[in-house]
Amino acid sequence: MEFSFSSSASKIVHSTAFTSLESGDIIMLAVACLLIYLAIWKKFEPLLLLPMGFGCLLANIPMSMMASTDTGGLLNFFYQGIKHEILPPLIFMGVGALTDFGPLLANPITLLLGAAAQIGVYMTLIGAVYLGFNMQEASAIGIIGGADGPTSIFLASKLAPHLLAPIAVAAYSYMSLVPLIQPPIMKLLTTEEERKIKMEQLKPISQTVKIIFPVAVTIVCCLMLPGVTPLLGMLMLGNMFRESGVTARLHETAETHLINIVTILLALAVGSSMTADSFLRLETLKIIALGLLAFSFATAGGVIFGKIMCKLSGGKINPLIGSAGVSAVPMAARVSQKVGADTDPSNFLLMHAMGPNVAGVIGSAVAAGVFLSLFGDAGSGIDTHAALAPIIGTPEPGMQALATIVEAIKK
Amino acid sequence: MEFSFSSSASKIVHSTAFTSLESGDIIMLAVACLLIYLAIWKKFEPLLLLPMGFGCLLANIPMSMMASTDTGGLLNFFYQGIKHEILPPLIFMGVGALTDFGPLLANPITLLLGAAAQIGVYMTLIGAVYLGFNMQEASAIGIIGGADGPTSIFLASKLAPHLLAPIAVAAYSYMSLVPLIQPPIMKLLTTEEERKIKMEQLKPISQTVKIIFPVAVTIVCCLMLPGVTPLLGMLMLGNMFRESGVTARLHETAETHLINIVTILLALAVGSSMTADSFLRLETLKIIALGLLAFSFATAGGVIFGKIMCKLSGGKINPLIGSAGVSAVPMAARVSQKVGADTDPSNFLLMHAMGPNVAGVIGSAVAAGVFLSLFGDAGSGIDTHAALAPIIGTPEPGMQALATIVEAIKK
Amino acid sequence: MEFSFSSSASKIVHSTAFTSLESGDIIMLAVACLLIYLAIWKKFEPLLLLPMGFGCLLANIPMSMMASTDTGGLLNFFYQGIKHEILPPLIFMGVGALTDFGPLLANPITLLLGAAAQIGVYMTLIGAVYLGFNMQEASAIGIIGGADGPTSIFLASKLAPHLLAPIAVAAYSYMSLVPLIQPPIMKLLTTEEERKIKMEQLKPISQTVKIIFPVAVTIVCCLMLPGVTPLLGMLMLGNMFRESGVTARLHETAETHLINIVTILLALAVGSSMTADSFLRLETLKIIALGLLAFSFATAGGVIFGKIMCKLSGGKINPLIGSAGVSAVPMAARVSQKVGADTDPSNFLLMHAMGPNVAGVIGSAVAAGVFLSLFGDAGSGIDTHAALAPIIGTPEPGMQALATIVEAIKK
Amino acid sequence: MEASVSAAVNVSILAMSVIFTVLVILIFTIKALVKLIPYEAPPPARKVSSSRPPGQDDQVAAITATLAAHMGKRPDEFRIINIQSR
Amino acid sequence: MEASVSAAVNVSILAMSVIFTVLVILIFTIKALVKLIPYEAPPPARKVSSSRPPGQDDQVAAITATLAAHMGKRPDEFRIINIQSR
Amino acid sequence: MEASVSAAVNVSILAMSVIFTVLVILIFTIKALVKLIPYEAPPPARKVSSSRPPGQDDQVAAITATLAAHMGKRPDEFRIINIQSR
Ligand code: NA
Ligand code: NA
Ligand code: NA
Repeated sequence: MEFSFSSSASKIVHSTAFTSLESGDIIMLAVACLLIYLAIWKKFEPLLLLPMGFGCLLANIPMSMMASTDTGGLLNFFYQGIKHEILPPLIFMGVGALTDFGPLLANPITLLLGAAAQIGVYMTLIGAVYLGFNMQEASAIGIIGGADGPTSIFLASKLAPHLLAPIAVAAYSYMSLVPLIQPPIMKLLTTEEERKIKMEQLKPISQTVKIIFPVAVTIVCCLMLPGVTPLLGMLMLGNMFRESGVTARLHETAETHLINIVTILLALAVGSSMTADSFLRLETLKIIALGLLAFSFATAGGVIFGKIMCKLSGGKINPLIGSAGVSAVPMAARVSQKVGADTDPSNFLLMHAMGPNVAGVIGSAVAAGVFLSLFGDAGSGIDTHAALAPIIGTPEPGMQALATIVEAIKK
Repeated sequence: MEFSFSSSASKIVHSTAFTSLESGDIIMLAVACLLIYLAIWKKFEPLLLLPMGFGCLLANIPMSMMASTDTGGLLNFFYQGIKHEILPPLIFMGVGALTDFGPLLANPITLLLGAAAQIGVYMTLIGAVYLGFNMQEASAIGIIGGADGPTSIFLASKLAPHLLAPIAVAAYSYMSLVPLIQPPIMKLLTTEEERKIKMEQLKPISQTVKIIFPVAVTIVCCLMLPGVTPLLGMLMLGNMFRESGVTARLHETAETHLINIVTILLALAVGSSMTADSFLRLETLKIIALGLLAFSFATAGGVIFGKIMCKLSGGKINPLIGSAGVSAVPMAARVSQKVGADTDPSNFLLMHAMGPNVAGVIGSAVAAGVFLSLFGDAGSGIDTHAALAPIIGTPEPGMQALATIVEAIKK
Repeated sequence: MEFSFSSSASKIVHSTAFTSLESGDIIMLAVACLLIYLAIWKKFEPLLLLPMGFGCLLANIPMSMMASTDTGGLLNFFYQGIKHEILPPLIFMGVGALTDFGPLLANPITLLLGAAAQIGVYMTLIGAVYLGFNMQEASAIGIIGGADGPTSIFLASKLAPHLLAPIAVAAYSYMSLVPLIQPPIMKLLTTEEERKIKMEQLKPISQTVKIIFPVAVTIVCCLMLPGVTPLLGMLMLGNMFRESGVTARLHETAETHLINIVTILLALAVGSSMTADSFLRLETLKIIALGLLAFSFATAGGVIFGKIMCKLSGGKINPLIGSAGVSAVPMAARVSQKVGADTDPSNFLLMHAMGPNVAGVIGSAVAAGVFLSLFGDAGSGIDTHAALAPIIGTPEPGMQALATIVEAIKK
Repeated sequence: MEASVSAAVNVSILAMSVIFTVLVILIFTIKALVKLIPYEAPPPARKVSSSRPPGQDDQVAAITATLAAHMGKRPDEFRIINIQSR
Repeated sequence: MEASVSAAVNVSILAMSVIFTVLVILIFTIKALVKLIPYEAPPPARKVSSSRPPGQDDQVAAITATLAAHMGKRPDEFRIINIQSR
Repeated sequence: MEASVSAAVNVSILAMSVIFTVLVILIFTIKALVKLIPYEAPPPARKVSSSRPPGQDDQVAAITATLAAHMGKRPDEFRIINIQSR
């Protein structure tokens, strides 16, 4: 090798990213900065959007080998955790460790509000199919209306991995916008009398019930929808750590450092999939529009079902808690509280809204399970080899060499 | 693809786990609930049995892809950490960080009690061979008597991976039963006079000795039994973090969040190997019976050797501390204390029993090392490829295709 | 299999490490003890040298399968994290979370001191080439002068993996010796008047600037030197977690348990590469000598450039802060403070020296980026397969079998 | 296009039915649980989500002891209720 | 040998130039940033790098309350400035 | 069967011998160590297993300072011995 001054200088100049910087990269760098801006100054789900935006920034520096598709690159390694559906269930374990299902247990009927809010998922599914997405893609887009980041990422990586980036961005962005999107819809669909309804205090729940609940959910829901077991089972395991009272160590780790580590890896990996190729397409705009539709319909679905339950219960249920059924814990519950308090400052709906709020998490997971039953291939184990191929390489070169020999023998 | 209402409905019905739920699965779900019950309400090693039971629950939901053998499934990924013997050494690092070898250093002769308690391992080995297990299997079963979860899992995954599930369950269950199993045996084998013996206060130990000790153990034991280096070496590294006084950060992480994370992964993975196929067999019952035998003989071995040492020392050693030689830190030491105090409330044996107690950890590791020297194949590196095959797939399909071509050429 | 007493005994004796203990192993065990001694009693970067020394200890017990080259062994798994350049960037994320770039932002001109100190890198590069190393090796050796462990490990694993062990040892050892190496050089090159210069108080910096800074560094530096993105980008991400004010959870994890876990894995893996084969060679001595050269020249370069800046600024800059440009945060800054206070006890240089100190981290990363631009192959993705081959095995055995068939057909 | 939209509508109706079915079963499970195991006054010592309670005890003890020692009062004359560490 | 040493010298000169170029660009970037966004009195509540502030608040509150309760003074008569937890 | 049981007995005797051998060597190693490096009054500042000692120091300082400030006594008139954080 020669290292003359001029040849070296030319090598350095050619190895700068400027030489291969394209307009798409520049736009994506701007998108990354926008995400970081929204995370920090607008407080849009900063724990996810900040590292996601930074991952996008790194991935779009040409020749940095940081895109999720750059085999052997750092973020490609983290991305395997999404591709193989390892990271979202671990996040859900932490979410379970952080979640108190008490209000739901005190008022189990609110599970129906968590079900009703899933209507947003299906309105979006229909819209997505209408806009030309196939059924798998439409399912992954629809689940944005479930307002659960890990569920969306889990389903997208399984049914439509090429749409992961816009789906994740839409899911987390709209989740942050819940306080803006929901109130007008809630006010439009309810009367002032309804909003003023005060609910009875929740009855206390035995600790034993709280401990048995995660096992019961796992058995009931996962037996019916086995595809969602990684997600729902780990959610319930985390909750078990919390409620059992005998695993304080594991509970503390699951809800702090473990979920934090996994969040960093997951968000960087999602960000690294936001390359110009995969993100700057018409589909992204469609997905972002459909995501807004999904959230609006989910809110409306929850509120309308809340009105029905209000009627049926003889006015005991304030329909405002229905909007919390979208999940987005605990923001959506706070929105219910705030809209209620706007009408009557002495009305405290927060704890009542926590029931449908955590029900929404279960509801979306169940919705994801239905999609997996319909469109997921049961023998997904077979996919693993292909999925790992980018890391471990394929045996093809050797194969081809041998094939050449075989050819030679033929002659 | 068609998505008519009836075909979709039929698809969903067929994808529920009910369609392939067999009686074995139901029994295993009940076993899982039993483990969870024992963990929470009977406080049987809850940090391990709770996630282990939950892993068993998830693994036995048909079509959930959560069994350790489901390639590409979530718990299959965690299971690789057992198969490749990564997780047990990391747990042992945390155990080392949590262990104070001071009492052992103050009274090194108690190491012999940790050796004597290993007799349980060998009585069980002989029993297991008598019941028809081969030597490798019998070794893995015998080590249950060592009363060390990670050591049992490490050895089982190396010598008899198909028996991992019952061995792990037996090891942790009996460890929890130490306060029930040991006292009658201890009282049977000792006289009241012996139980009343008060021991001299332990002499203080220089911090320098505490720092050098882990290095000395590593060099002495691992040179003689190199197979046990991953386990014993990491135990000693963790202890080094603790005693060195210059690595407080690493010590804190090793004894808290790192061991917690690894415990979650390990216990889930062990639980996921408890499928009907591997667990509902006659062998499991034999192993559970042999495990009880192992613990009882280990306790007896320790106490009897304690009596010998009592004689030889002219009555300075209370034989009750011998039972602590089974390890099961710190429970077995507390049992010694309690049985001693039952006879004479002014007799404090706890710190004296901590010596044989931690000696038992080293003793079992050494016993495992002997088994590895005898039955482990030195060239275990070769196994790695086969072991990873379930994740990365085998090149066979392509191979076979080529072989077909070759066949074709032949003709 | 026979298990007669004598054959078993002979098997055990032959499986002890003594049978294959060679003089090289013994020397390496002594080296390991030396590193542990330096870590604990001399406080040489104990967080790294203690586990590194312990890793070396484990790796050099024959037949323990703990060397970095023992496929399927525990430390070989950790070593993959170095080989694939995953661990150093994660450490750098933690470093970023721990670093306050405020003093640098208050006095950005001190970045030049961080640049000037890199002269040590290049004097060493020239020296290394003169001693017969090739350009890639010389680059990896030279970066020792950058006084950044993770950067050295990152570059060595990329350009000269066979020299990783001595380079890592030299980097961390000399970093610890900064308080011994630097002061005589600093005093030699400065006059008493210069050392007495008092610097103006640093002006405060807007939090917004602190937040934008990591993004700016990433875009500016990584676009020019894309090879260094994993390192510099992750450093800046960690700093973003710190400064953004909205990701306190991630910041806490990154700067405590995550960096601690990664440090344990990294240091053990580096230690496991210190085998007799790779370490007991003339090159190691050369590297250790060159490392000392590197640190001395880096110090001198910083101080001399400090003198120039002192002149140009009309005596406003104390040249002693130049030596802090080697990085080794925060030790080198403390040395500047101490040497300054030795001359005039009322002179407080610490905060002023923190500017060049953190600039040195960026400077070394940039220097590494230049080397990667010159000598790193852009298509390093292709290497991944070869790199993973030791774990996953090669398909060659099957291939060869088939080739044999092909041979047979030929005839 | 129209065919696929109608398929989507079919899927949606079906899926919403499944979701309601599953969650209704869950509601009845919960109701049964709550009925079978009614709430009783909880064991006062069980504070589930508290992290590192031993440290807390030690801290309370240390502060109490210091105050007591310094002011010449008996420790049981006053009480530190809670130092919540998270 | 000599050829490679001269190559090394070439590489060194070049690399130092690149380093200075990159860092000078960075200096100007920083100067521009600092000029564009001047320092203002910071929002007093934002303590960026403090870990677990809630715990701290609780501890301060608990200690304050204990002292106040014990000595019969109002809590706002004295103040615990800081319990730095790391 | 019988052959394998007798093999198991052989293995057991052998293994117990090895275990005792190894541990006896370890005992003598420890005894030598303890004899070579006798116990001395430990350096009082070195509290090995305490996690985050700086935090502790700060906490002790803060509590001490508060007490002192509030009661108008000098901080060195009293001493907080220990706040064990684990
Ligand atoms: Na939801
Ligand atoms: Na034991
Ligand atoms: Na540097």
